[in-house]
Amino acid sequence: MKDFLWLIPTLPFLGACILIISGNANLPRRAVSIVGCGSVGAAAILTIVIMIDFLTTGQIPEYTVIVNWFSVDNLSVPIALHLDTLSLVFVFVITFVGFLIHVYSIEFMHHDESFARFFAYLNLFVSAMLMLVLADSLILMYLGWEGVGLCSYLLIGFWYEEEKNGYAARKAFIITRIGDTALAVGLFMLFAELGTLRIQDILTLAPQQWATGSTTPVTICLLLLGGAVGKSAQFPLQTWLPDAMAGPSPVSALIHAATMVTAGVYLIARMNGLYVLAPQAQLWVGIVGAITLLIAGCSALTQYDLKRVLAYSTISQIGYMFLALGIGAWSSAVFHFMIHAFFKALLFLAAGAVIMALHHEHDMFKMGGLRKQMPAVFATFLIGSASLAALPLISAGFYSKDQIIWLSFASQQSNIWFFLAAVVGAFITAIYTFRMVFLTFYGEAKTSVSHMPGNLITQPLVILAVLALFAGFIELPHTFGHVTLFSDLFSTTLPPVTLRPNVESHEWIIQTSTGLLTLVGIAMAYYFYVIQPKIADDIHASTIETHRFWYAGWRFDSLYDAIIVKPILFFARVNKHDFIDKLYSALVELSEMMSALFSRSQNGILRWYIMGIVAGAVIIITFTLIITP
Amino acid sequence: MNAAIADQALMLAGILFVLGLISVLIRRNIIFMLISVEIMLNAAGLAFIAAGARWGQPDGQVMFVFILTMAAAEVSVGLALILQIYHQLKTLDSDAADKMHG
Amino acid sequence: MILMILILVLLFGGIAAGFSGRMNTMLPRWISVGAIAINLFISLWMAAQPNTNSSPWLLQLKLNWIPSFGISFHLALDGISLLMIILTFFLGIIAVAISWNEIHFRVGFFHFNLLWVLAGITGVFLTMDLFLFYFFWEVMLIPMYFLIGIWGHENRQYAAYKFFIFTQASGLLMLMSIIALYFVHGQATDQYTFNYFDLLGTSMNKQTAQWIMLGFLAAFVVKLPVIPFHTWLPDAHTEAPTAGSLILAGLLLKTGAYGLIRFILPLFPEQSAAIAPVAMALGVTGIVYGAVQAYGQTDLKRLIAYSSVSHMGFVMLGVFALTEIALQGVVMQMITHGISTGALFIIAGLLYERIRTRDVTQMGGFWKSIPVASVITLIFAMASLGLPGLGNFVAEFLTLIGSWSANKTMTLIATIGIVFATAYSLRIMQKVFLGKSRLEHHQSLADLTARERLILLPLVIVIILLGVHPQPAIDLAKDGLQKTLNREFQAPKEPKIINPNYQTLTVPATEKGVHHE
Amino acid sequence: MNITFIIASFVAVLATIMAITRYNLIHALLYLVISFLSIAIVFFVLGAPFVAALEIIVYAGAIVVLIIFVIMMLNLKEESVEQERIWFSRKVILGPSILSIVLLGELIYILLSHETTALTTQAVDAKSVGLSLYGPYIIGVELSGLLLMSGVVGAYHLGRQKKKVQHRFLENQTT
Repeated sequence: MKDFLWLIPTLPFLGACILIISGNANLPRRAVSIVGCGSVGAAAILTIVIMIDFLTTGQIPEYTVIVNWFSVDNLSVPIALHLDTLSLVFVFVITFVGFLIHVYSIEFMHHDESFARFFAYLNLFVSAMLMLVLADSLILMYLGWEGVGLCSYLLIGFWYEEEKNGYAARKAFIITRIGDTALAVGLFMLFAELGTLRIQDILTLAPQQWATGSTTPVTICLLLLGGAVGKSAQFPLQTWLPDAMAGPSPVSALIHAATMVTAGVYLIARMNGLYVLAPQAQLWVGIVGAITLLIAGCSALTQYDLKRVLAYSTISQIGYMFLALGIGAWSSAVFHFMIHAFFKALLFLAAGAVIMALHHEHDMFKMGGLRKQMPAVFATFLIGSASLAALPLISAGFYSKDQIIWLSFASQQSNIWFFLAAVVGAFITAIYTFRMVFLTFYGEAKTSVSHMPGNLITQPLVILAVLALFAGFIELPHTFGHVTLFSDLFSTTLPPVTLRPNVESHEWIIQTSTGLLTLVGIAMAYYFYVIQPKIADDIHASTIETHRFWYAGWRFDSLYDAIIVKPILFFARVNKHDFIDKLYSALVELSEMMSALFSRSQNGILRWYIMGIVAGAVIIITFTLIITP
Repeated sequence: MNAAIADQALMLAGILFVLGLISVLIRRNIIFMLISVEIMLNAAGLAFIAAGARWGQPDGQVMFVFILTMAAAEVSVGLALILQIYHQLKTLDSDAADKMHG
Repeated sequence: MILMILILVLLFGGIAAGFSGRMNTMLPRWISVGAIAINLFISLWMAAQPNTNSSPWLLQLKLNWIPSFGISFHLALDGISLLMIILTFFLGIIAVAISWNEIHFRVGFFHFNLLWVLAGITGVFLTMDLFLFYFFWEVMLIPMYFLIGIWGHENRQYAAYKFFIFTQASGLLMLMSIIALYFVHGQATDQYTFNYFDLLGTSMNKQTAQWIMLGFLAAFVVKLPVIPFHTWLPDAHTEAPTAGSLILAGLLLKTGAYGLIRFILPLFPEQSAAIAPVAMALGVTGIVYGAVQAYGQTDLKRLIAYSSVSHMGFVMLGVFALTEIALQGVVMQMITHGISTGALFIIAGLLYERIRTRDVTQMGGFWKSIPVASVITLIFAMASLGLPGLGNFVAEFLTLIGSWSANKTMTLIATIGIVFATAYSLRIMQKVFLGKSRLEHHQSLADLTARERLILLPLVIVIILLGVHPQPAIDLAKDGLQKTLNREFQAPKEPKIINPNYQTLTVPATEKGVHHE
Repeated sequence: MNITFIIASFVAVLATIMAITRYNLIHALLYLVISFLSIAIVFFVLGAPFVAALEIIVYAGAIVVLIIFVIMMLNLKEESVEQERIWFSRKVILGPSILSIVLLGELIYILLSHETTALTTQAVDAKSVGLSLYGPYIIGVELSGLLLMSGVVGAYHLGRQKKKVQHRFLENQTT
């Protein structure tokens, strides 16, 4: 099947091309939907075929060289794809979830006049994302990396007539670009040190070249981490993601929850061989994850906008993945990525359905009571929330997150702070998730429902809900079933986690206690927002400052604005007319001044000229006298 | 007759020249300026004569003749110019003729 | 002979266009298109020929001009020149096409100037005699002065004057250096010649070489332009008519870059290595400063002009990195910047034709009215910020990765400069195409006409093609660059038929003072 | 020292000072004549009688008379004397005088700083002057003739009263 590998990214790309080129021809919506969804669907089917092929035969296409992109001197960049189990998981999520979201979009975007444009962008995105995860060389990956950035920009600013959407899009692009700069510099360094940018070559060459913990791999890994941090909206570059919610909900689901933002996770997981050589850098991955999951969780607690809660929760969950990567729990990170893609896409899509039903109302405090009015959406949303909050035993999210929490306790590379962060994070997650559920679906109805979602919306929701419930069972902990179907996939591609000695016995204690903590969190949310809403108000009133601080995302925006954006803008505005030009203008003015000065001596008065002659004579004679005594 | 006279005559030439020069510089009337130029030319001639006498050569006097010729020509042209200026500007003020200022 | 024809076609085409302008306003346009198209065809045909000989020189022509001073009419073509002249003719046709409706008066003279500028540029890219080089350098300057000064926007006189003085002053410094080199070489070898190949490897003391190089450098960095000599560029670009901006940005700036590669590096290898840190620092400053300046502008053409300053910083960085990868990046940058910035200028010109303003604060929300133009602008804005898949990425990436080994700090700053590039590129999109439509109710904005699409489409195709398959261009430039770096630049052997398909005409040098190879 | 020389010098200097300080042109010219006459005496003392005669004839005679004619042609009135008085202010005199006197000082310094060997001045008679003029200086004489000729032509051309005084470029502005 490997001969068809190249079709997977190409099909959506062709779809995008068709839609762009026929952009003016006003294709009927049906045709657009067929092209848009069909291309991604075909890619998804191909993926599943390859997956089945792999699962049955255990064989996987290594890579296929398609064409030479460019080669100069010793730098040679082929356009080549590489598929292993890691990329396979990503490809599966991208194509499959992508397909579901495409289907959902048909109905969601039905009334939008730029229907074709939307699908063109979406297809382009899927193609670029597939390129990112399938790329054999880091430059090709960079192509996908920037390509998804472009699509993210275009889709956040999709409703461009609203000026602030454009600004949000631009912010997203620029901030991720800052991360990309670090990534690019990392590539330069890798090339300078190893002379190749082929991922597999790097992974084989690196251990031969460098000793563990030497400066070069650490620097490179930190630079790559910079790229990952930008793309995955981690601390300190997390500020763009909440604003990115300006895009349509399917976009948030696909790009800003399921796929693109996890590109950083992919990058680090892909370069695992390097990070193994650079434990210090890996520690930083964990630190970034831990900090992010806490600050984003706190911010999520205070949001009013339904989609912003989800955005912060996405940041927080990706923080978990980073934490997992940081402690060497590679496969757990990927596992959590997959499960997260399912439930977060589900949540965004369901939220989109809610928002659409309520005339684009985003404020949760103006919703309520939707439980009865939109039962299907409620059910799926609840399942997604349960998974997000890691409701013990029955939700997929429990299994993936629990694994991370357990390993943050047990892993050799972890420490107590990581563990605490993970546990506290889990507790916060439970609270804000169910705060959201209760505010939206319980209580009295505050806004009337105008539009009931149709089949094309509910069916993807149901499929995702099923996955969000049951996908977790492919990987069960030792204490409960002990299934390792998922982590077995990575036996060759990702290094296993090393546990501290004699910790296995604690596993059930930790699982039980975090499970309980989650339940307590849910109960608290129920108490505050359903039974005694006054208490929530009181807490809100008494901690108004903290609330505002968290609400504004820990004021990172203001900070960056003040220390980076404002000075540069100030300089650009003040210097609009270019001070260097002033130097030349000064030169011109000087000559003009001299000219004016000398022309004043040319005053037309005869006697003045004679005076000049006399003065000249005096001066010359004086000089002569002085020189020749 | 001795050498001292030649030196003193040169000094006299210098004094007369400077007097003429001062006059050129301080008078605004063009005719006065012309007269002053004559004084200066004359002083120059005197210097030549003194030098000629000093060395006992005729060249000094030859030069004086040339200067004389030049002075005559200059005066005639100069006076014609003065007439024109007076007709054009209705004044003899040399400062009025400053059309060439920069 | 073919090389001579390339120049003569343009010169005579220019004269014909100039005279025919009295009869008919359409005639000069067709004559120009015809003349350039012939050249484009010839140059593409040359590019399609395989290079069978070992020397990087594909073609050459040498005629005596003023033998008593060692001046010859010496043209030669290698891969770099070939790429440059293809770019010249390609953008030349587009420049004529874009002026089709824009230029209303003195049409004949306009096309005369246009073709003569192109002839000068072609000459600069081809000539291998320093005196002739200076001659062509001036030939391209004066018609450009007229192009800006006569058909420009409101402040054209000032801009034309500024452009002329900057380039002329620096050009004179170069002339001084050329003459100094002539004499230094003459005194050392008793062979007074302006021939490039003879002057290569002239032995001179360090101090002299340093000063002579600075003279050359002056002309090239002003043309490029490198900060702090860039201030003529925003004015000239802004005030020039669209075709003028296109040729300025697309071609004239490239002559500076070309000069750096062709003259500075081979003639003064030690000195250029010595000056490299300073030059790279200037380049990097230009990248960041130009980008920040671009962000602060409200005049669309000025914004694009500053982006040129920023992009040309990469050229400076790459040239003085002195690695093959970086130099390849520079060559790519020359081509892709010509296309992408040229296209942005065209779009600015088209917008100006429609709404009579270049002020971005008066624009906004045009996407709805002119979607095709918007998409095309988007593509070129993305090219400008270095999106992979478009030509500029290859250029910038090669430049940076090649410069990394030469100077890490500089490369790091240059890479950060790309973030600023993102900011100003997106600003174009934001201010012009996104947001609420700022058109008045009675105003309407027509989308691109068929002619305009025909102009922009080739540019789009080429920029994408260069992004996904740059290898042909890289291969063409490869030989010349390698030779430049390895200092084994040698004159093409003669008299020998270099390519069986076309003959090289060489007049044997008989007079004294003309050097025999 | 020759008494004649000294007296003549004094008269010359005094007369010149008087000439250049007069407000009335005619008075000034009369003093100028005195100055020329005394210089003629100096020439005589220096042993150049021919030149002394020329000085009287050409300078004191022809040139001064020419100037007087012009003054008469201009028909200057009383107010021109007033005008001179106004123009002749101390402020105007001071700067140029200082400058010129510095020049004079330098000249005299140069004269005095050179020790002259005692050489008697000799009388040079008109014959030797004539021989020089028409011998080695013949070119000079011819050029002088040319100069005088051009002086005559120039004076005629410039002195002629033209019908139109304006330059042709200025015509459009007035008419």
